[in-house]
Amino acid sequence: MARVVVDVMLKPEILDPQGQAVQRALPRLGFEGIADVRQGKRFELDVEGPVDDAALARIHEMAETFLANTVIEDFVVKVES
Amino acid sequence: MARVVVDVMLKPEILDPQGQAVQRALPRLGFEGIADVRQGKRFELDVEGPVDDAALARIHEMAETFLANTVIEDFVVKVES
Amino acid sequence: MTARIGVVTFPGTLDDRDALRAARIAGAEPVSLWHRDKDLHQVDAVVLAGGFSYGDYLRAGAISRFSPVMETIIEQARSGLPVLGICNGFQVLTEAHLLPGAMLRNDHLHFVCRDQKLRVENATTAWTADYEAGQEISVPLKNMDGRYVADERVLDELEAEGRVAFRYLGGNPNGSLRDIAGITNAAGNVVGLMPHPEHAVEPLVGTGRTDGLGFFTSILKKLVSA
Amino acid sequence: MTLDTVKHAGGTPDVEQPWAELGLKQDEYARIREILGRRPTGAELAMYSVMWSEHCSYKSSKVHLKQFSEKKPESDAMLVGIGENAGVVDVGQGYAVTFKVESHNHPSYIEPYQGAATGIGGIVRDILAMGARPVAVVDPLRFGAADHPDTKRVLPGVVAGIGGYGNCLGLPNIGGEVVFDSCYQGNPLVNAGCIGVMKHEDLHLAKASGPGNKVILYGARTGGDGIGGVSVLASETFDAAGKPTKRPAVQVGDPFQEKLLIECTLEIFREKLVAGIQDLGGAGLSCATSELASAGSGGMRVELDTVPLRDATLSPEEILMSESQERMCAVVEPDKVERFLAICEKWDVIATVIGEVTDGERLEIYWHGEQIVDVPPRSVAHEGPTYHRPYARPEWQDALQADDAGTLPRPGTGAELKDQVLKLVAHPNQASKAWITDQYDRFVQGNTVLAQPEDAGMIRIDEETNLGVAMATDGNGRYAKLDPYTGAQLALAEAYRNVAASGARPLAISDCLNFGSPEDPAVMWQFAEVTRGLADGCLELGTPVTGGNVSLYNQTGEVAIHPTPVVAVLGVIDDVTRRTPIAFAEEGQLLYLLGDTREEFGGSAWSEVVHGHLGGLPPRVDLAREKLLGEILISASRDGMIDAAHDLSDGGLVQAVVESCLRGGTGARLVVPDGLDAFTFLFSESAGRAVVAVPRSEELRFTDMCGARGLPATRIGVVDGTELDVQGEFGVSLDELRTAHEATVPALLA
Ligand SMILES: Nc1ncnc2c1ncn2[C@@H]1O[C@H](COP(=O)(O)OP(=O)(O)O)[C@@H](O)[C@H]1O
Ligand SMILES: [Mg+2]
Repeated sequence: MARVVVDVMLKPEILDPQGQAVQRALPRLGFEGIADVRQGKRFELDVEGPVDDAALARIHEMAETFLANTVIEDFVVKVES
Repeated sequence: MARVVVDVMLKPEILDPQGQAVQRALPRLGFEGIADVRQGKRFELDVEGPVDDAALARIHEMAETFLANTVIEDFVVKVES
Repeated sequence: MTARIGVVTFPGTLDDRDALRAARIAGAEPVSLWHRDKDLHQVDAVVLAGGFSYGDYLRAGAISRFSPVMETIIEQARSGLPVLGICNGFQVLTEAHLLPGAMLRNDHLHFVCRDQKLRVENATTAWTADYEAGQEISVPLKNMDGRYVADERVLDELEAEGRVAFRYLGGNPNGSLRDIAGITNAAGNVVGLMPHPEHAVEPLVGTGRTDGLGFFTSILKKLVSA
Repeated sequence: MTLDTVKHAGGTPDVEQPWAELGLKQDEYARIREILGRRPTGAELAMYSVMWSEHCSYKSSKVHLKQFSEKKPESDAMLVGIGENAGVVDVGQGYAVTFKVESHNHPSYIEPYQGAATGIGGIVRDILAMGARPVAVVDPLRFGAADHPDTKRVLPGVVAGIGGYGNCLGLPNIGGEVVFDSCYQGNPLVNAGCIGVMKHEDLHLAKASGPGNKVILYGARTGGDGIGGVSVLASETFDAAGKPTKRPAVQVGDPFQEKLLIECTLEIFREKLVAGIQDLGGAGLSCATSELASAGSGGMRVELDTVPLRDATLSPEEILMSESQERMCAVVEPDKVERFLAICEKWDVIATVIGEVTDGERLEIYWHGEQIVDVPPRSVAHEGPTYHRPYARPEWQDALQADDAGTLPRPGTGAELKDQVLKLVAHPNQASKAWITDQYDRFVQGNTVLAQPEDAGMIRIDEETNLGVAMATDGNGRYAKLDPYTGAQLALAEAYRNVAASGARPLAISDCLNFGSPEDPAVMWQFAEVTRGLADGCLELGTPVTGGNVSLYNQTGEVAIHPTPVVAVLGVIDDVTRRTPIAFAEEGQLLYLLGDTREEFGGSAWSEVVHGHLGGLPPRVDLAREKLLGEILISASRDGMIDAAHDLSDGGLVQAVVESCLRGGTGARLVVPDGLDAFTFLFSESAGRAVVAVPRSEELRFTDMCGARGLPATRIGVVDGTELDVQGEFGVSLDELRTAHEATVPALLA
C-alpha cells in the first residue's frame, strides 16, 4: 500500500512554546548549537489504490480542511517512496 | 543555517489513539480509501555550523535520549536539502 | 413561558450535565442534543459545552466541528440562533469559523485549573446582557488548549468592533493574545469563551461563587421577552 | 509452528516449556501439570503464569491480608467486602459508594506519562465494573529527592499523565499526596484511587452464571500492549536496563475511548442488560475470563478468533495476555444481546460476542476451531500458590529507633524559630502543591464541594438532599520505617482525622501497600507489621477495609523503599452545606488546639528539614482519642460551632496554622500554652490533634462540649491581622510565608 505523508507546522509567526521548551532544554542536556526548534505534526496515511493526481488532490483537500487549521498552520503533502 | 528534521512516530505495535480518531473521522468527511493513519511529531531543528557526521551523531543521540521515548517511539533523522 | 436551551453532547463532552443544570437553575428548560442528530428539537438557544470531544485528538474541536448536529447549528447560527461555546465549545466554534481565530496549546504547556478573574468587556451580546460593561467576575478556568490567537488585523478588528467580550484579569493564564478570554460574532448571538460560567452557578460547589449565572439569565430574558 | 492444542499437549508430555522465563517456579509448574493431568498448552501456561504472578495472585501477601477479614469490625455499612473488584459501602438514602486505591509504580518509572495515565484508567474501570458511576479520583504520589534530575523527568510526566487521562474522562481530582524522599529514587510510587456512586439496586458483580448467556468483549481492540507486563513489570525486581521484550511492555492509554466506555456501560446498567461484568486490567482476557467463570457457575467457552485485534500477527497466547487498555467483558442474557450491541454502537464502542457460559465446569478456549485451553477456572483465578515467606525484624531496627530525634539541637531563640518555620513550610514536602494540582480539573461534574488543598476532598452525590462523600489519603513512609506497626496506624489515623476535619463521618478504608522485595525477610517483616497494625487499627476505629492493592518489589538492588502504606478513608456527610474548610477567614475568631501535645519528633518533618535526620520512634497512636476527636469535629461542624478546622500532621501545629492562614488570607496571633515550650508547641507531631477556628459566639458551647466529652481543648490564639505572630517569639508576614510556601515547587519543576 502506498504511503502519503502530511507534515503540519505552525506558521512561522505563531508562537511555538513546545518547540521553545525543547530548545531551552537542550543546552541543559549538553546539546549545543541548535539555534531554533519548531515542533509540528506528521501524519502517515496508508492509501488504498493508486496515488495518482486525483488521489493527491483529495489528500490535499483533506489536509487543508481537516488535518491542518490554516488559520495557524501550514502543511506539506509528500508521497513516500 | 542548515535544517535537520527529526520525525518521531509511535512504534507500529503501540496504540495510536490520535491517528485512529483521525482515520475514523475521514469517511464521515467524505474521504474514502485511507486504510490507516498514524500521527507523530515532527521537529525542525536549525543547526548552527556544519551538519557533518559529528553533528548528526549528536542529533541522533538527542533524538534517542530526549525527543523520542524509545520505549514507545521510533525516530528518523533527516537533513533537509 | 420559558425558553428551551439545548446542550450538545459530542463523544467526549464532559460539562454537558453541568450546562444543563445551569440552564435549569436559571429557569430555562434544558434539552439534551446528540451529536449525530441534525434536529435541534425546537431549542431557542444552544450551548456547546466543555470537555474533550473526540479526545481533543488532532486539534481541540476539530473533529466535532464536522458532526451532523453542527451542520444545523452552523447554518442556524448564521441566521441568528444564539450559541454559546464554552471551552471545548469555543474551540469548536473557531474550528467551524463561526468565530475568528484559533485555539492553541497553553503557552506554559500544562493543563491549568484555577479560579479566574475576568472583565466583561461587552455586555450587549445575547449571553452577557445581564452584566455591566466593565464588570469583574470570577469563574473557573480549566483547559489545555486555551491560547487564543488570530492575526493582528483580525485582533484589531475585534477590538474596534467591541467584539472582545471577555478579558483575563490578574494574569494571563494561557498566553492568549491581548488577554482575550472570549469573543463574540458581529451580530452578538454567537459567543465563545474559555472559562466555565456553568461551573459558577451555585454557592455550594466549585469556587463557591455564582458569577456565571448571568450568562444563562441573560439569554433567558432575551428569549422570553422576544 | 504447530498450534499447541490440548490434544497435542496430551500427546507430547516431554516438550520443554518456558515456565521459568514466564516467572513460574518449578513447583508451580509441577502443580499446573498435576491440576491438568498433563502438561499445559502454551496458552494455558501463559494464563497460569500471569494469573499466578505476585501482582495477580497476591501469593506473598495474602496470608497477611487475611487479617483484614478476620479482624473486620462490625459495620452496617459494608455491602460488598474484600474480593470483588472494589468494596461497596452503604452511605444512606439508598446510595452506595465503591472506592479503591491501586498502584501503577513500575510502569510510571519507565514511561511516566503513559504509566500514570493507564493507572487512572485501570482504577476507573474497576469502579465502573461494580455498577457505579465514577465521580472523583485521587492520586497519592511519591518521588525521589526533589532536586534529583530524574525526578524532573518522572514527576512532570506522571502529573501530566494523571491530568491528561483524568481530565479527559471528566473526573474531578479531589486529593492525593506528593512526597519526596531519596528512598523512592528509581522506584516512584504512583497510586491512584477512584470513588464511584450507585443506587443499591445497581450493584453488579463479576461473575458469569446462567448457561447460554453470552460473553461480550467491548471497548478497544486488542493489541500487543503490555504483554509480559504483568509478570515482568509488576512482579520482578526491576533492573534498570529493562528487559527487552518482543512486544511493548508499556500500555498506551486512550482516555477518549475510556470516556465512551464509561457512558456506554452506564447506559447498559441503566437498562439492566448485564448479568455479570468485569474490567480488563492486568492479565487481560486471561484474568477476565477465568475470574468471571470462577466466580460464576464455572463453565465458559470462548472463541478467541472473534476478539477484534489491532495487530493481526498476535498469537493466541498473546491475545490472552494482552493488557490493551479500555476494554470490558460482560455476561449478557441472549435476548438482551441485541440491545447491548445497539448501545455500544451508539457510543462508537466496538463490541463482540466472544463466547458463552456453559453448564460445564471448565474454561475452554478455542482458536481456529481447535481447543487450546481446557482448565478448571478456579485453579487459575482463585487457587493460585500461597507463600509463607520468612520474615524477621531487621537487625538495624533497634539502632534506628535508638537514634532519638529528641536529642537533636533545637532552636534557641525566636529568630531561629522563625527561620526554621520558613524552612519547614518551604521544604518540598511541606510546600504548596498547587503547581501540580492546578493541572488537575477539580470542578468538572459540578459537584465538588471541597478539593485540594483542603483536608479531604468532598463530592455532593445528591443535589436534592445534599448528601455527600469525602475522602482523604495518607501514608508516612518515615514513620513506617521507624515502626511499621505504628506507622500503618498513623497513616490510618491521619486519613481518618482529615475526613473528620472536613465534617464527614469516616466509614471504611481502602489501602495501597507499597513495599520492597518480599524475598527479603526484613521487608516481609515490615509488611507483616503494617498489615497487623492496619487490621488492628481498623478494628478499633470501626472502619472496615473494603479492598486495596499490594505493590511489592519496589526496590533497586538491595535498597528497598520505606515501607509505605497509603490509606484512603471514605466518609459520608448528610448535608454538604455543613462541611468545614481549612481556611481561617474571619478575623476575631478564636483558635483552639484539640488534643495533647508531647515532645514527639521521631520521623518528623522538622527532623528531616532542619537536620536531615530519620531516627527514634514515631508519634504514639491513641485510636480511642482519634475517634473522640473525630466525633467532636463532626458534631461541631454539624451544629455550626466551628468555621474552620485543620488536622495536625507532618510539620505539626505551625504547618497547619500557616496553611489555614494562607488559604483564608488572614493572619493569626498565637500564644504558647502553659506547660509547653514554643518549639514543642510549634513543631511536635503528636497525633490525635486538630486546630479549629471558633466564632466567639460559639466559644462556650464548643468548650463545654469538649469538656463534657473529655477532649483537651486549649485556646491558643486568635485570627487576626496580616502576619503570623507567636507571642514573645517572632512575627512573620503572610507575604513572606506565602512566598516561602508557594515558590518551591514551581522553582524545582517549572
Ligand atoms: N497529587 C495530588 N493530587 C491531588 N491533591 C493533592 C496531591 N498532593 C497533595 N494534594 C492535596 O494537597 C493538600 C495538602 O496535602 P497534604 O499536605 O498531603 O495534606 P495532609 O497533610 O492534610 O494529608 C490536600 O488537600 C491534598 O489532597
Ligand atoms: Mg490534612
